[in-house]
Amino acid sequence: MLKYLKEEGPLGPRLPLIFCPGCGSGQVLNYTLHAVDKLIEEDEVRRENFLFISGIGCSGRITSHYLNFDSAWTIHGRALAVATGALLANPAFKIVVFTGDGDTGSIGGNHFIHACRRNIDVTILCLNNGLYGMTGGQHAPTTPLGAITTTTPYSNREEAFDLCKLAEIAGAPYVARWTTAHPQQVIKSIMKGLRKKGTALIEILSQCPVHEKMSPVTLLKGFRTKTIHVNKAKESTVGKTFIGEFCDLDKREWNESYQEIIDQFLRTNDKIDE
Amino acid sequence: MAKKIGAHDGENRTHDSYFLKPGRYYLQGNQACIEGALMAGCRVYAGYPITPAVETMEYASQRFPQVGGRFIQMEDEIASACALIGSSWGGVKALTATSGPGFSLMQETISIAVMSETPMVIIDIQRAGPGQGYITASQQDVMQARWGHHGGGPIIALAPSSVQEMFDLTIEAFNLSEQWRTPVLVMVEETVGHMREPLVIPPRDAIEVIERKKPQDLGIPPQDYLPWGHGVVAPMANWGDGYNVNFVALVHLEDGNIARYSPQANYHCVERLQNKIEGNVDEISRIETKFLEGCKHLIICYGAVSRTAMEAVIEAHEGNGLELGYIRLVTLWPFPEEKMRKIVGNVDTIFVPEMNLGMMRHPITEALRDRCKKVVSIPSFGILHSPEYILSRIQEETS
Amino acid sequence: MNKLWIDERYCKGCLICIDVCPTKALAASQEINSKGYILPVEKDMKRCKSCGLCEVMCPDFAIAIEEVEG
Amino acid sequence: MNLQGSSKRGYRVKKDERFEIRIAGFGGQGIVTIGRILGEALSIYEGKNSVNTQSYGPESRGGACRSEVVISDGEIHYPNVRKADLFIALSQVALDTYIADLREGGILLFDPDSVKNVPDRDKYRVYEVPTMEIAHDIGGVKFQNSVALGALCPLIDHMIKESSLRQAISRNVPPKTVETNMNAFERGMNYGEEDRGT
Repeated sequence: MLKYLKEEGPLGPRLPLIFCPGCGSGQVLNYTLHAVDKLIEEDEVRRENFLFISGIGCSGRITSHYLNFDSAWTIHGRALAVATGALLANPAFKIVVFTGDGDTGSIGGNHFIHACRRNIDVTILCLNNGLYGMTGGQHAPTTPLGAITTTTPYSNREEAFDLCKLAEIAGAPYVARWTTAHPQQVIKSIMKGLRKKGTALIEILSQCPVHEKMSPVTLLKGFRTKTIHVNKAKESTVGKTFIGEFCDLDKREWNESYQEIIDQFLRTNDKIDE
Repeated sequence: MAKKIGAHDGENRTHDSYFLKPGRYYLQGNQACIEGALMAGCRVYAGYPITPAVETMEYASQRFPQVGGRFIQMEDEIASACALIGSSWGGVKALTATSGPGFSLMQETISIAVMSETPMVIIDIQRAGPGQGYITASQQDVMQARWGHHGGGPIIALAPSSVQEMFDLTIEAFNLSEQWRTPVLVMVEETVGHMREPLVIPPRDAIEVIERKKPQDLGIPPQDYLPWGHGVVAPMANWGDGYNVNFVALVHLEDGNIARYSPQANYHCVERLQNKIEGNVDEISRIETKFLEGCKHLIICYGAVSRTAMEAVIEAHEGNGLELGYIRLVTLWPFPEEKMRKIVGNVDTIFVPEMNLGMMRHPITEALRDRCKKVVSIPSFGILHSPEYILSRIQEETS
Repeated sequence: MNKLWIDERYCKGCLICIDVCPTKALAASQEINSKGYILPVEKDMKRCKSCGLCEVMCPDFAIAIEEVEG
Repeated sequence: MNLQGSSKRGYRVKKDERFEIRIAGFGGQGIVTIGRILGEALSIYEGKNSVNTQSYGPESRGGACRSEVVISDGEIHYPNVRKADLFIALSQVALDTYIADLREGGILLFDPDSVKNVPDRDKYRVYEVPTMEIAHDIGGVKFQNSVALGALCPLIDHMIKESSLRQAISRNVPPKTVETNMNAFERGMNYGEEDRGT
């Protein structure tokens, strides 16, 4: 997938990625490029149609200067607002938004639920590491109850969001959750999101070895043991996080619907202008 | 670690036992301002993580509950500033700290706080901008501090230049905000925010702490109470005091009535706010001066740059005896124009070193244009000036 | 027998590739490189089935398997 | 500010003596912790005035990272290093970047495993201590800072007692790791007891 990365820039190398050793962000970029590579091959999507937009935080850094694609590294929590604008300019864009649990669940919460409600054509990859990595391990709206972080030294007393339920209720037609330890499922979901017209939320549990103070390998093993596929979730599933596809509907995408308004001015026989 | 610093020493655990004992400590600027806030009676911190201000939050999350206060990490900076309005009107002194991008998000709320005369303190640990910029130091928000909030209402802004001043000026910020019923901004550079230096903590009872005047203390019963009346600085009834306070930020008359709008009411309302702060600039503002008497040239600076300026001034005097005067603005806003004009004689050149492209040089030039041949700005980008850089610019301009 | 290729400029020694390799064809090296990282090395490349999981799951695009016949 | 020197205006001004230390390497080596512990040890246990500043990129691992301590008996105005008296380099990039700021005859301490070449090393008093290797030996790179502090201790014992450093270390590391950090400190201090380098 190095062909999709700018190894060298005019002023020198752009790699290695800025992420800490074993960070999930690099893996999600890897999986995304695998999905995009397949779409270019199988669906003959032109490269110029892809647009990668990210907010601020470790996940935000994915678009900062590595990609051989159009991209935007925007403001903390506002990537979806920028994506909405891009779709108004060109509804054909295939947009992937890289965001984090703080970027989307905290400062970007309002833009997140409105994007889902409007059903704009965007594939949201929300890397959920349950904390703020870039600024040093503060708690996030997804931090589990009781967790100790640099801003909850005496244990976190706030319940965590379930971003997938939030997206579903807000109206997103495609909602799925995987982890960085499920590469093939993540790649398939990203392809599905990009093929489907409308808002696709793919929450990806992603490890932060530095602030969780555990090795990447241990954390990835944890993702396998502490999750259970929603379809298999019959026996005791207490304490396990559900993964899988939570909803997969067909809903008219915002631009599809708005296009009718635009097109009505082309139909001559209707008496719109009186 | 803070837990060790704040730990009480043996006697029964009361919230007061967690205050730092008088003595010499070694804290980071971002931590010293939190100790200052607690000493000033602040008991609510609402903030959002942003480099380079995040240490204030982490330290606040450890220290506030120890002394019976509350810390919360809000969903963003707008929410944090709004929480300060709620806490302040709820009767508790409130604090947040942020950096450039967050400071921009808070401007609407600061404007509401100016109009509603809400005491609160916002610390801006400035980083290089504009935009995402970088996480190193700058002084690029000092004009936004004055003109960033819509409507042009006045504001108080202080500029600490050491860890000790991060402690002292945060206390002063709370006192000014309570005394003049206004938001007070503490404009810091990342340099001072992240710097560690010895900090002397005085005995608590030796620290002057000002509380807002309350109608109850002045014998004004609810039925006679004018939320924005009774004097230049109106006594402030809080929610829960039984005064049925209707907080508004619309143009209002002293009784808070927003129904009888008129241009005169608007003018009166804004003019009163302006006079409250700008009209008392000499009492509110503070500057520090050295080597002024008979100086040929003059450096005017503020914040972290004053550390470099003082090093350069000493070297200048030690070396070739260049007569270089030194003024440090401890208060940026309200700008102490009259005070400056009283103490500055006629000089050849005024140098204004700033970690931006030249911002405070404008009010300085306006105030002292007729006292010098020229005002020379010495800019820097995302890094503290070195003494060599300032001295070389001075040699160029004056040789 | 396939050959392991590691780009020492990009690899940060997270060793995820060793863990996810289904046939345990890789192992951690004994020395620390100048950046203080421990890199993956070949353990038994006869086991390598060219599944590509190490390549897909590498956070730093620093690993590849060169398929060699025989 | 003690006004001792003299100038035409009769302001008798003399600058206060400064001793400047710079520590540099990459994120994750405990560079900032070394600076903080040194500053605290000097200011709290030795009663000196010391300013500790730091500068690093957004990366919490891997990026360039620098920490400085300026020490004086009098006031410290300019907080950063102007001409370092002592420079600890824990990576080649760090050494290349900052070697020019080390004054001639200054002390240079570096880790030979990561710093391979030192241009005109005879201009400085050079000490080589494999801090990364010792740290790995003891329990991991996060103990590298205590190894470095140990290696540093005999070089500045005219300013700071070993006990002050030990106290500052124990106060600034997670309680569970104090013992290992002390072990790392000793290993650094006693490294190559026989040949302390040129």
